[in-house]
Amino acid sequence: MEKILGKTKIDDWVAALSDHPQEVGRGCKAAEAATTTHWQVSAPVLEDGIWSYQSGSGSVQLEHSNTTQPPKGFSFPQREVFFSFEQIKGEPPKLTQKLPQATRHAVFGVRPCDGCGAVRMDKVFSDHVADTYYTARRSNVAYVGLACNQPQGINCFCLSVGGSPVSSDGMDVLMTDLGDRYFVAAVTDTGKALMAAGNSVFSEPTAADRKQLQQTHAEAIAQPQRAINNLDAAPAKLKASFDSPLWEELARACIGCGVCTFLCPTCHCFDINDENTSATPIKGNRVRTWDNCQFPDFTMHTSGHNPRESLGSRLRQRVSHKFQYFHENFGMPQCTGCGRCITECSVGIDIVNVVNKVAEHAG
Amino acid sequence: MSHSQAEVTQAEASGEFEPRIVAFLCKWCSSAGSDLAGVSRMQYPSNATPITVPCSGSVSPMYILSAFKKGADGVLVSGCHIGDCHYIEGNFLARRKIHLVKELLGFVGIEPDRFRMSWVSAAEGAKYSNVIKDFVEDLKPLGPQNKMKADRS
Amino acid sequence: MINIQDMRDTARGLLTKKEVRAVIGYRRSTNGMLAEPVVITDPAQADELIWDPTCFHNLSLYLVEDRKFLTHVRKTADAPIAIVAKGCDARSIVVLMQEHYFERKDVYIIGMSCEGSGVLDERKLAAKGIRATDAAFDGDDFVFATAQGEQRIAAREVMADRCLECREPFPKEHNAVLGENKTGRELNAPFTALHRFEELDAGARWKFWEHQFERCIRCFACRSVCPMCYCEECVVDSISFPVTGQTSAEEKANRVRWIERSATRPENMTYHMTRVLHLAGRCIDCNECERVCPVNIPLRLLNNKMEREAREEFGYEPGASIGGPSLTASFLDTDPGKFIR
Amino acid sequence: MPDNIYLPELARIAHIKEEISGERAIKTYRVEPVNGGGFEHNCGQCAMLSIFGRGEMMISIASSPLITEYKQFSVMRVGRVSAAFHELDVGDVIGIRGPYGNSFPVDDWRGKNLVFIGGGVGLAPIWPVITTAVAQRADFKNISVFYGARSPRDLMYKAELERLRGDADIQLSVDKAEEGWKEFCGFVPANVLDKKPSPNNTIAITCGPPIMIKFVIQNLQQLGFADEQIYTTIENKMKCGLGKCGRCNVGKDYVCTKGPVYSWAQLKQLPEEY
Amino acid sequence: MTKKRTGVFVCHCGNNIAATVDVTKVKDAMANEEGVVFSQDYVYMCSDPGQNSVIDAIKDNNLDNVVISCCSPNLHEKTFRDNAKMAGLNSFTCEIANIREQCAWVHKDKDEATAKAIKISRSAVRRAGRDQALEPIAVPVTRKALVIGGGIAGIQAALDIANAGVEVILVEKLATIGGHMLQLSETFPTLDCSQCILSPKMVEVSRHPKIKLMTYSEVQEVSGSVGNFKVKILKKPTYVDPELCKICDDCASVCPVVVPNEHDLGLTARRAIHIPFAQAIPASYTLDESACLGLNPVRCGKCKDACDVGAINYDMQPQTITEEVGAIVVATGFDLYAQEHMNEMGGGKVEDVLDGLQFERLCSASGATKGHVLRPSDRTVPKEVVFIQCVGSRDPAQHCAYCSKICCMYTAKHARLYKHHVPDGRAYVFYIDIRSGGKGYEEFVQRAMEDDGTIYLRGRVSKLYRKNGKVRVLGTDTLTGQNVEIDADMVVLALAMEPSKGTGEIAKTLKIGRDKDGFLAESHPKLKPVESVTAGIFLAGCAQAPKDIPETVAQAGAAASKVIGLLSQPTLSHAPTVARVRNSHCSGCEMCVTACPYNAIHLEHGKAVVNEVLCEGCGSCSATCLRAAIEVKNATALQIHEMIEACLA
Ligand SMILES: Cc1cc2nc3c(=O)[nH]c(=O)nc-3n(C[C@H](O)[C@H](O)[C@H](O)COP(=O)(O)OP(=O)(O)OC[C@H]3O[C@@H](n4cnc5c(N)ncnc54)[C@H](O)[C@@H]3O)c2cc1C
Ligand SMILES: Cc1cc2nc3c(=O)[nH]c(=O)nc-3n(C[C@H](O)[C@H](O)[C@H](O)COP(=O)(O)OP(=O)(O)OC[C@H]3O[C@@H](n4cnc5c(N)ncnc54)[C@H](O)[C@@H]3O)c2cc1C
Ligand code: SF4
Ligand code: SF4
Ligand code: SF4
Ligand code: SF4
Ligand code: SF4
Ligand code: SF4
Repeated sequence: MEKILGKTKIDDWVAALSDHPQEVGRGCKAAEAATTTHWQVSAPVLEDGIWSYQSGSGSVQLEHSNTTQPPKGFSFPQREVFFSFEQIKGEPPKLTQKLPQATRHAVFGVRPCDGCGAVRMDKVFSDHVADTYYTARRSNVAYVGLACNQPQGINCFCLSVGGSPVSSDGMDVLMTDLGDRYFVAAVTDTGKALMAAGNSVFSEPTAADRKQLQQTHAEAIAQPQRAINNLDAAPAKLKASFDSPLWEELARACIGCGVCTFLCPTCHCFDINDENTSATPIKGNRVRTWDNCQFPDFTMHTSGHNPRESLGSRLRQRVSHKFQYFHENFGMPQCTGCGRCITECSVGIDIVNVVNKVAEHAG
Repeated sequence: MSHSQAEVTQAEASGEFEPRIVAFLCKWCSSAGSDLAGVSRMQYPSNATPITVPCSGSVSPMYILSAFKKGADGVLVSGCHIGDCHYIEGNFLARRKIHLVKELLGFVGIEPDRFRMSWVSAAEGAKYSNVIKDFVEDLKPLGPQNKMKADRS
Repeated sequence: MINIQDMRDTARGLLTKKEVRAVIGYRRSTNGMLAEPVVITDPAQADELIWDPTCFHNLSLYLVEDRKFLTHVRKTADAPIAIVAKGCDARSIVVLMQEHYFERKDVYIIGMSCEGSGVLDERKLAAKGIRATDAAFDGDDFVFATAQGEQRIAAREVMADRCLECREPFPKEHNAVLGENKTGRELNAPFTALHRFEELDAGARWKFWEHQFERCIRCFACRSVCPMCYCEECVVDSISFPVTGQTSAEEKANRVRWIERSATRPENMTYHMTRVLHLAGRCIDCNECERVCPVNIPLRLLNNKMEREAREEFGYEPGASIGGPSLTASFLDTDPGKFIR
Repeated sequence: MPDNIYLPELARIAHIKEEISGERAIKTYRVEPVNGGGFEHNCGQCAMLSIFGRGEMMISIASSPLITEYKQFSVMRVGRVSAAFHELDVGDVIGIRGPYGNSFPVDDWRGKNLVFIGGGVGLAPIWPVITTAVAQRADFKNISVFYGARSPRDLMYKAELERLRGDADIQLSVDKAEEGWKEFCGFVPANVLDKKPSPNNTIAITCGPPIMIKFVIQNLQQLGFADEQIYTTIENKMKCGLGKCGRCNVGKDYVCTKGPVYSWAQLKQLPEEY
Repeated sequence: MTKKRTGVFVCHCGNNIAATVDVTKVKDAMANEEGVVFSQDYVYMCSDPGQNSVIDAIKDNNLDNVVISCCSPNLHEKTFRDNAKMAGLNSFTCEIANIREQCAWVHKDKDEATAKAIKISRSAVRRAGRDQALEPIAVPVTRKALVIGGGIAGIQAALDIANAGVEVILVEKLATIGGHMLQLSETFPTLDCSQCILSPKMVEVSRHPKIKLMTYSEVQEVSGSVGNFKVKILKKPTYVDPELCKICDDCASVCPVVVPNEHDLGLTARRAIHIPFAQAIPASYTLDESACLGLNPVRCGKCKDACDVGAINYDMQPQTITEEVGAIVVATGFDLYAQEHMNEMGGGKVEDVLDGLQFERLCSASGATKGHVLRPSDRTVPKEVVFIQCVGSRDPAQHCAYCSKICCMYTAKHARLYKHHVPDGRAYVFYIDIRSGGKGYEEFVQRAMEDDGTIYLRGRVSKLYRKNGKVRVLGTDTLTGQNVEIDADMVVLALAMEPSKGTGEIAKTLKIGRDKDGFLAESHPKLKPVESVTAGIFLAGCAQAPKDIPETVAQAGAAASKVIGLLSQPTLSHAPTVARVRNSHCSGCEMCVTACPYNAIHLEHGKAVVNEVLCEGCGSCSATCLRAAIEVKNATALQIHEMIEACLA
């Protein structure tokens, strides 16, 4: 399904989505309960000096540079309660599952790198066994993407990692800015349903529209970006460089803050902890929270032994995970080239530079 | 569970908001002062649960923050009068530290009346009972403290 | 005006003569125009060093890292380590020495005077819509290279707030110093933002902080970047903790959990309140914490609040003397006590 | 796999035995499902054990898959959850989810000699293999067990080992001699070198502290064992056990799904991140 | 969450607790707490059967720690800790939940009090669950005592201690010992001569081989703790060598300076160089530097010239002497509340209005008038004398809230002494009521009324002023309801007693508390009346509260026996609840070192190290350390954390 949406009409579409309960979802059980819920529309808003996804304003303006935080939190929130427990003295514990409340989110303005991020997250959370909580949320999230006519910042490099500024990977709908209007293309069935809900606000694309679309995409792809020199060789080069002293050198300035990973659209590491609310009877929740391979205790054994003790080994983990391990497991790099980890790193650790340097060094 | 019943009735019976106060009392003056209030049978509201610590100087700001985080509606730190500290100068150190805590709490917008420090000597049973009475009175209009209280649902 | 070459020469000289074992300084990053911290050990690398308005990092953090590393490998240093330090950075080195983190002889401070200006606030520049590829000092101006050519902007328009309020843009504690001493120049009154904020009533203040505390994602970048947050184990969180051969099962099992890992408002708030209380009298307003916060939490307001209390109520200036007692480990008979009933 | 991969089942502590006391105490627990649930496992697999309010930890299942009524775990008291475990009483209810990880290819080893080399609490992960092999004694040729600890007091499963003596060759050792100790004195790898098990048609299975494993492998190689004949397990910090939480990886492998059992031939291929 | 085995014992305290706290409910609630395996209530936990039940329950239930919910730990913590010990537990694993003073006695609503008692008990359970077994720390003892104040209290304490063979340093700030008793003429209830009974004791002090007497001296600094105090004593220069002084008075007779004599409360005068009174101990003159024209032959130098034996030395310097002692008795006595405070009584400005001590001096054979009662203004025999009681006492609104206890008695004494001196005179006593508890006291007062014909008027004096050479006293007789107006020749005010000047400073120096009236605070009003709040420091005499001589002497003896008992032990046990450093966390920042009031911490190899003998366990270090690297045992952050939780659950 491909349509044209006048820029002024975007709010009408949003209103239609918010008003019309839709039966969609990817066959998840929660979807049944969700039949009467409306779409909650989120879109980037500039507040406190940063772009972040926010919902409920009713008005969507897609003039953002990419958000500081990727949209991964919609399906993988920073905090997820698995279940609550209660144990009265002398009795067995009682567990109560806390499955996510099915709110359906239509996330507008998702950039192609983050769409690709969703693809990678889906892989992780469905590989081996499906993650109960991720699946439940993911089936209720739809991404309405926006192609990048221009790179979002000086650190974009999606082209280098097999993506494209106009990629529809991971999107349900992809919109392209054609000046006064958007070219809107459904990518999935959910996308079609989303567009169907807005039915009357769209118009049919003309041949000229299509031509402009093609031209816009072509121009977008032609925009210069930062470059990873040889992506295909990266896994092997990284593998060969595992013991390289270069890692420590490259990580010398790293402060181990983990901003790079918390903001990464594909970082998925987490911790599980019991948060107690009462000591007698013992009550609390088992909670999943984001964790971070750049934190020093991430892999520390109880004995104090730490397989990744140094900053270098942790930088190596992050970069190798993105460019080698993930590739070995899923046949694609995990990094989607959004450039956040470069832009937000307070000390200038630059993944593009790191991969290139390591590759260069490996010869 | 019988043990929580009593706590429930307290709030329910009056129907009024009953603030929950954690009172850190130094062992030598304020705890002794509250003992004296007891010996003198001075009546005061039961909202404050005392925790006896060696000295007001041993009250780490963490204790205060933690009490609020665990849902205290008010926190009291009480020690010996300046110059009377059993440990010579523990309360001087406390005064400085607690000043900072108090300022900070107010700064972020927590009602200043939720946190209190007092000097109550071993001889000031009446003062202790008044401190608690006043504190409870001041807290009542504020209602429950939810700003810092951990919500772990 | 500081001549970059002087700094490079100083560094080179120190390394050549083996007076220091390394120099911590700035070099150009691969991320646009920004500077990045670098540790050089080879005199030949001295030419990589730069000095420009993007040298905002407080490098004393790397003195801490260095000291941690040495402890970890159980080595003692054979020579001091040199560090490029602005006025604020030098104050943080003083605090570290005051807390015996290392001794004066362990560091060689190459002081850099901020002279008439200070460093850039990237966010202010971005707000002006300027995308620069290079930045340089020039008197009271910053000069940026952009795609549209050279852009000259009065430094005070894009300077970091803390620099605008800095009373000591000259590193008092130093071994060598570059640039003129222009101590005492204040472009703005100190605590400008703080004063403005304090005019709000408690309700408005709470609304503001409630929003901010809700936004924190607890990446702890603010803590990681702070040279004063050098604790082996942070009391409010166990993201890092010192498990050693002697750490008993008891100790591991009984670690107090003041906060949970969940980035919810009360947990975040407890973290931030603790952080700022722990930095009272120690924070020297390098504002690195606020700079690195990916979601722009205004941490400087909190820090400044404590700083002003320390200054006005206790007559205490953080980073003023290596020998003096720490703020919260000392007291005066005249400390305020009116708030006590 | 259950619907909710993170939701433990309830299990009751049926029996507790104190193996070793002191600072690094070890206790062995027999755990029975509470509601008739439970799961089957293979030798070498692990399970996530919960104490609600304290957290979860990954522990090897130390009982043979042939035993279906209960599962056995030996837990060393080292930290938050394990310390809480040591305070449990019989009848207390815990949480359990699993089984996780791969397993020893015991079926491939039928008709072969088995040499087990364990140190300290490292006997637990290989104990199911030992007991299974002994239970199916006829399927295997020589079975020998090298086991050592710091002192006689630090040896676990002492009585059980004695009972195996007829079926298996039991070689015990302690690091430091003590009065009355009649067996080998010295480190486990040295004991192996001393007794010289033959590599012919033999599989060596080792588990213990990393440093011990390192020397055991060196010594086995010296005795002529090929990389494919040596098996071990590795332990990395785990939170989910399901290949998602992202911390137990060794290179591309998440130990919780691809491990913990590796032949030395496989392990050599992986970067040293354990 | 601990799986230690805790036992809880909830006391009814007869009805003291049970009347307001539902004890059974508390017991049941505690039984539900994690870790509690035994919970019981009993009518009197501190009774023999109560204590036995604790011991038995510990043994029978294999308890690891116990919580007694009862009265203040000040009362029975020791009792129950001893019980725990008897049952084989470590005494430090026993905690007291104070549900009486801090709960039952201060609340009326049973539900509320019960809920609070539960919280208090629960938090004690949490604390106990994490208590470490601790053994007291043995500290060697310095067998020497310090007595501060040389009044009858100090003299008696010093003699008692010294007679037990323990060395004593007696420090007196004035030039002679003796205190106020030296100023009294005859003493109630027997009317024997004060100096006659005091002087022999003073001489004994000066001759006692075990007593080192330091007059004209003050304690400046005290550090250390029980068993091992270090004191710095400042000895002010008297400019006269007591060894050489012959008390010939040659110096004083040439001294040109005349100042009021404080010993006679200004009723007489003395010279700048003087002896406070003839039988002063030490028997030596003292040069009052503040009155002297200048310690310089150029300015005066007359006395030095006059002294044949060369006892006068203008170059004498103040000396600071450091002594180590194991125990201290504080006997710094009282002062009279100043007349200036009493505006309604003329504020000290009306002539012939005297305070009690001045009257003592008037009656004293060694006093201003050589024992003749003459009024100061015109040296005539007063025929009408009004004695006013409770001046400044029992007046919480304006003056002292407390009763000075002895004024009734000494006023009766004064009236009688007056009548003995001036049999035809008339003595009136204004009183609020008569407090004459004490052996033979009531009879003494009766005699004043009946035998000596003193006119007792019940009522207050509202005003007095000078009129026609007399003092007009306006008052009311509340028994008749009539206003009374007396034109008296002399008025004697029974002024309140207050702690002697400098008591505040000495309390600070010694780190001991004071009560609301400024008297030194005893550790417990009933059970530890001579102990101060600081271990090893004891109280005697009027420094603790107004009292008469027999009581003072008794208390001095009691303090002495405490000191002797303390110092007879080879070692003292120091509370083991001291700070402990977690090396892994300590960064060596020295903040704790600066904060510790006892200088108990130093750094070794970059880590803090606590001197356990000096550490008092105040926790200042732990609250100051940013890294939780130092904690006080059994008052750890984890314990407080869990207690907070318990209070809010
Ligand atoms: C495959 C495998 C098999 C194993 N088999 C055995 C075995 O058979 N027997 C055996 O004894 N051991 C075994 N282990 C080791 C065992 O898993 C660890 O000893 C155990 O996890 C220690 O848990 P703990 O809670 O006691 O330790 P801790 O280190 O105290 O804590 C463990 C976890 O609790 C959380 N935690 C603790 N404190 C905090 C805090 N303050 N804040 C937030 N989170 C906190 C952390 O997330 C931490 O990861 C095995 C390990 C693996 C990987
Ligand atoms: C008018 C009057 C009449 C009385 N009549 C009687 C009577 O008849 N019978 C009776 O039993 N009682 C009588 N008393 C009470 C009696 O005087 C007291 O009980 C007694 O004097 C108390 O002795 P003391 O040692 O405690 O104090 P004081 O006599 O006050 O002695 C304290 C001593 O300590 C010294 N001192 C103070 N501070 C310091 C310091 N910082 N360092 C060193 N030294 C210091 C003082 O100089 C003084 O020598 C009378 C009291 C008054 C006021
Ligand atoms: S690379 Fe940068 S953002 Fe990532 S942990 Fe290191 S310093 Fe932080
Ligand atoms: S304030 Fe900012 S830098 Fe600090 S933890 Fe929160 S999000 Fe991270
Ligand atoms: S916040 Fe406090 S405890 Fe945490 S690292 Fe900083 S100074 Fe240390
Ligand atoms: S708290 Fe922030 S401003 Fe203060 S010293 Fe640390 S990083 Fe710098
Ligand atoms: S304050 Fe804490 S970190 Fe600093 S020296 Fe003392 S114990 Fe160590
Ligand atoms: S508890 Fe700490 S501060 Fe207090 S006396 Fe002991 S060492 Fe000193």
